[in-house]
Amino acid sequence: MRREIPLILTGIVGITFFVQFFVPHSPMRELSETFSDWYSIISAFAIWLGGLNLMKISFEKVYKKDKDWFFAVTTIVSFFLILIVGLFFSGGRQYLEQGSGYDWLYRNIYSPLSATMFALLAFFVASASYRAFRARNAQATVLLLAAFIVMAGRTPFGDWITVFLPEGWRLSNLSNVIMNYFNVAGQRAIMIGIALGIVSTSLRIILGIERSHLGGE
Amino acid sequence: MGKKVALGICIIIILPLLIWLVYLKPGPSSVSYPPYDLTAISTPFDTAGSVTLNWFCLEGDNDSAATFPNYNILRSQAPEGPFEGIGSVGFEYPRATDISRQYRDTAVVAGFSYYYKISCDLQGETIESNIFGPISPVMAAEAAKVEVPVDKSDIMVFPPTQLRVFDTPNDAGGSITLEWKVSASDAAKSLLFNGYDIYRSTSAEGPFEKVGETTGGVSDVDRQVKTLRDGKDIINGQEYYYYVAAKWDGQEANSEIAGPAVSRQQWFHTGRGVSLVLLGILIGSILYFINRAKAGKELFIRKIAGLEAVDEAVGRATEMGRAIFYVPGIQDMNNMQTIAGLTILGRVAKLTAEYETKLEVPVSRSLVMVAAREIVKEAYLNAGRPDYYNDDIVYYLTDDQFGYAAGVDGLVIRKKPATVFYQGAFFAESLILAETGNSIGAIQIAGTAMPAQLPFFVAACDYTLIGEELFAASAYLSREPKLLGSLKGQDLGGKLIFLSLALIFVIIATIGAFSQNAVISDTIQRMFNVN
Amino acid sequence: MDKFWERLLTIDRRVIFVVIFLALSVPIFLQIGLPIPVTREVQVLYDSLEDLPRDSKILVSCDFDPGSEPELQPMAEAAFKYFVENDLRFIVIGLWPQGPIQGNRAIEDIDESDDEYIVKDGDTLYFGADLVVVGNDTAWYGIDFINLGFQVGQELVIQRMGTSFEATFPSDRRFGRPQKEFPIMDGIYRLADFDFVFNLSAGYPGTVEWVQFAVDRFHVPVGAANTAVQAPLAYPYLDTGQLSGILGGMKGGAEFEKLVGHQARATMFMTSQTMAHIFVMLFIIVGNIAFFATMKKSDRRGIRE
Amino acid sequence: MSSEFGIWLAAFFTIGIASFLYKDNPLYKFCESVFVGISAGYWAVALFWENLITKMFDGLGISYSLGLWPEKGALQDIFSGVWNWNILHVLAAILGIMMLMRLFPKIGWIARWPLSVIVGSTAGLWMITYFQSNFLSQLQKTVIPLFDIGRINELSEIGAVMAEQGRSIPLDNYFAAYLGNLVLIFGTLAGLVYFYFSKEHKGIFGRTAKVGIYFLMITFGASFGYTVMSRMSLLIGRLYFLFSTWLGFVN
Repeated sequence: MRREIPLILTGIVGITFFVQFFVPHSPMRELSETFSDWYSIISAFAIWLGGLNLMKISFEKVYKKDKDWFFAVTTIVSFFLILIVGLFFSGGRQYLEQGSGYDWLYRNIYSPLSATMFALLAFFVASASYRAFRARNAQATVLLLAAFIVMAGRTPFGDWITVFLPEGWRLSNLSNVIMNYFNVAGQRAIMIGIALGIVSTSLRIILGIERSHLGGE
Repeated sequence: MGKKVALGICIIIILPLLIWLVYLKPGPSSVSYPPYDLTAISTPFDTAGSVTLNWFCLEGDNDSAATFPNYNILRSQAPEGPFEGIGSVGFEYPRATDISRQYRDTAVVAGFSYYYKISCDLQGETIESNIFGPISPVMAAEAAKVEVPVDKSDIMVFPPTQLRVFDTPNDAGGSITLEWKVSASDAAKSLLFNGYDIYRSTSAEGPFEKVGETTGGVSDVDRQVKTLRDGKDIINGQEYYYYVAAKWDGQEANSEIAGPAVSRQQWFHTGRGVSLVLLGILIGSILYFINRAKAGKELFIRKIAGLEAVDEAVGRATEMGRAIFYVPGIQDMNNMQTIAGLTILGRVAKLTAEYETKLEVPVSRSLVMVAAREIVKEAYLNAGRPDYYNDDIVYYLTDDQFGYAAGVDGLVIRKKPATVFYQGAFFAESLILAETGNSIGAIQIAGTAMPAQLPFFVAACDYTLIGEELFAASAYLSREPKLLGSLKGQDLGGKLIFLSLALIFVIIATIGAFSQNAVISDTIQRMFNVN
Repeated sequence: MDKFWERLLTIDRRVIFVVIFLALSVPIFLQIGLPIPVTREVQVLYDSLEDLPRDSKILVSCDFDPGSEPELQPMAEAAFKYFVENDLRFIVIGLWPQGPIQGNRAIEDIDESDDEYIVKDGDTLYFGADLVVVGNDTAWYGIDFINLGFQVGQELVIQRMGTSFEATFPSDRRFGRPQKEFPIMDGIYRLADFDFVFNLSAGYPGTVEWVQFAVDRFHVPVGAANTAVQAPLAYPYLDTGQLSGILGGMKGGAEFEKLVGHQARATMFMTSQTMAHIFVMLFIIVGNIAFFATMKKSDRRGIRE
Repeated sequence: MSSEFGIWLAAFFTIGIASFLYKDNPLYKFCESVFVGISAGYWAVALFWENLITKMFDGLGISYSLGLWPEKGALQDIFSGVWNWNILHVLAAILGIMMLMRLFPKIGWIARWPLSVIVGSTAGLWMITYFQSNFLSQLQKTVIPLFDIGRINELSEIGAVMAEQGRSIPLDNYFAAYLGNLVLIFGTLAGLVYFYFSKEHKGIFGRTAKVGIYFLMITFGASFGYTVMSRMSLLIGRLYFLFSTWLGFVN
């Protein structure tokens, strides 16, 4: 029960999607449509699970008077704030509409928080540039040089410092060449590797050779 | 042995591919592109009655318009002739840049039927068009309200021609594909052109009902063809007839009725044969090598530079008397990278146990903590130092991305480890971690398959296992048959095939290019088309 | 001298934070017009859009969140302006839950009517939200554009659209009505019925998935607007023709704004962006000089092949 | 300076998060905990309306029965004797609820059932799509002639046009014609050789792998540059919000 049914389910669903690709005839199409819908619905529950789990952990923190229990309270409050506003006070199905409470929370709380969180990375990139990125060997040197050409070439700065070169032969053109040829060649090698890796992992999962996703036991 | 197998596989795949090539069917390119594609209509709004002809210009007309000979217009009252010349037009009519040419025949009598064709003497060769007819001019009830402009294509609508309808290939039924040569009014990019209406019926006599509409423009520039898939309530097995109407400023011009077409389901997607063959080989070789590995056969894997450095790095920490930090990424146990990272942790833990060096593993997922403890414990046991192990080696910080980064940051600064490992799935926190490790002068060995983070690790760490090297390292260390076999299968069934096919076909394509033979490279490209 | 380099190396990183803050802030106040040469990948996207006949239907998939707003929002706005001006119809969806709301915001921001009442056909009054005005052109909700919201399921959503669009996105977001009540949805039964897909992507699911499913399985051309992090990974798809153009990061956005003739935020930020790059390069150079100047003394075994 | 409360709130949260740069502090922790709560709630609401309502309630026909939705669903169809695949959504809902059982450690194992559907779908789909898009398509554009004859022939035409404007042919065009294909073919193959683990890196093979690693380094360099570009843009966006939308210094 604990292992066999999940393995069989994985196999059936995986093989359906595989066969459906080569066989358009029914019932392959209907089956794959149904499984797609299932996927959507189950993922929705999975994400709800994430939210509920967060609440569970936060309540435990408050209950145990963990040292950061106050912040657990703010998490709980903000979760329920947007949940209640979004479900009951934002016009139902039209909850995304401009002017709804949900939209207001999105604009003024969620959006700045999420955007600033990512903006912090700019500072970390700057400090890592200064303190960590070293031309420690030939490979790293090539990497940094390519990065320089791209960074300079993608802004007018690159053309200013190579103004002595004829037009069309400056850094911006060099960065085009790097992006469109060298970068493509390297990315392609990586992509092919990833593709093969995914094929073999998927194959192992479908055939039940790989079971790590089912957890231990 | 490996070489022979590989060679065998190569031959096995190339043969069916070549056979495939022979049977390669062209796509649903049913509409030919004869010269001219002549159409004629009774001129709208002409109270005197006249016929307007439209045809697509010949190759070379647009390019070398000035030296291009005139088109001769021939007319007859019977399809078999005799045809007599009634006039000629040059490249500039109605506009030199158009892809079609027009002629208005005013010397006609309303009610009579006429047949037309076009001919042109191009470099000593006479190229004739199809014969169009019968067409009888009708006297319009009222003249156009607006002044008739010079551009004749702007006052009338030409019908779409050569409509073909057929079952959409390689689908699960429920759709019929229509293909037609675009109306001349559309081809002239007239601003008043309003697209096409699609009419359908279950019998050739009608009644026809409108089932859809589409914009102007072509789907295939070379053939001047528009393609549309009608998928509105089509029943498999039922016969359908269609016509297409071109809409232009309130007027409509209908194509001829085409059909019947019957929608059917197909059992095999013929465009995906090459995929099936190549994928089959890959799958076959992966399974083959997994079985071989299970049977205990030794599978060779090359040295991986990053792994060699592990011993050295542990040794250095021992010399300096400082700790080793091991960071397994911020993903959970369901991520292959985390699993690969933990395999490497096993190796590191074994070494630290042997050298009696302090090891610390801060993690960000509780499941990873459990798994990591297991692995470290086992490694200490195998090294014969179970006494040295305690659960505090592996500890949980927090699930939160930046929270975890800040936590590791603080630990690294306080404890100043001699060596830091980053093995697993990393995101934006990678550079924060690598920077801190660098600032205390630790040797850093990273490994991840996250493409966006690899550059930062390469620039900031001493060694980096790049992408697949991480998985290869884990297979190498764990000696697990499923991992080893997959790695081997990918190498021989995937990369080697890619390499050899690429080498062979690049040579063929180059020969094709230098011999100016477009068919060769075209065929190669079509062979690997993704459908 | 060595002391100097050592001091430089061990500088508090908050100093660097302040420097980068200033380097990026000051140019915001200076409005310098910088030359923006258009790269091939952006031109390809623009040309593919130009080739679309009037009334073509474009599926706009907003797969990003506020975290990538500074890069992708200007592209969304420029694209929507272009669509309205060129009589192209667009259907907004999202594979990220934040996407449709970002789409709404872009539409709202390009609207010049300020939600005032508009007089049309002599006497009819319309409220601004249903009508978007850009210059002399207008677009109506439900006829020229629509927002169908978000659907969970990553690439499976695209796969599902391939066989039935209506089953995947059954209702609209402004009125909460079945999508087939809106004229814009006429003739859209499956993904292949769209003339173009414009994908604004910040990660997974995003451009890679659109290429794999929409292009390779259902043969709809896809143009991508990517964050700069994503862009290099998408270039191989451009070379193979699987992608009809890439807008990469703010630079790509600025080029696109230039092509469609609405120079807005992305163009404006290019000065700051240039400064940022100059400073990052300076940091790397100075950091490396300091590192190698002090290296001989330390026990740091830095150089290795 | 903005007079809107919302903008001030947004500015407060912006600065709160940014205070992390000085050091980890309670204000940051507060903002972060709000972020965690809000974003989890955001997803929950979006999924409720977009997924639960449309797929389950509308799709099954429950909304129709309640008069909340104009279209019939699977239940109505089934009762009138027409097969509707959507009825199977009920099974999906059961699987979904099994997913939630993870919250209770004792019966948490049942969550493997829905998980296996998720994993199976991705495995089946990815196996093919990655092979097609990342292997076959890339192979297709790697088997190209060593030189782009068409582009080489074009060069003189471009040259003539450029000469009229008093400019020289750009590097891009030269490169595309003479070296582009070579770089694409050789770079890809060399990169693959580096990732080939079944043979020792010696001799020609080893040297090719060496070239391959440098191709990868250039690729990483490009990625590096673009990532820096991306991160900086995000900060610029935030600064613009502070200086323009909030403080009104710039318009």
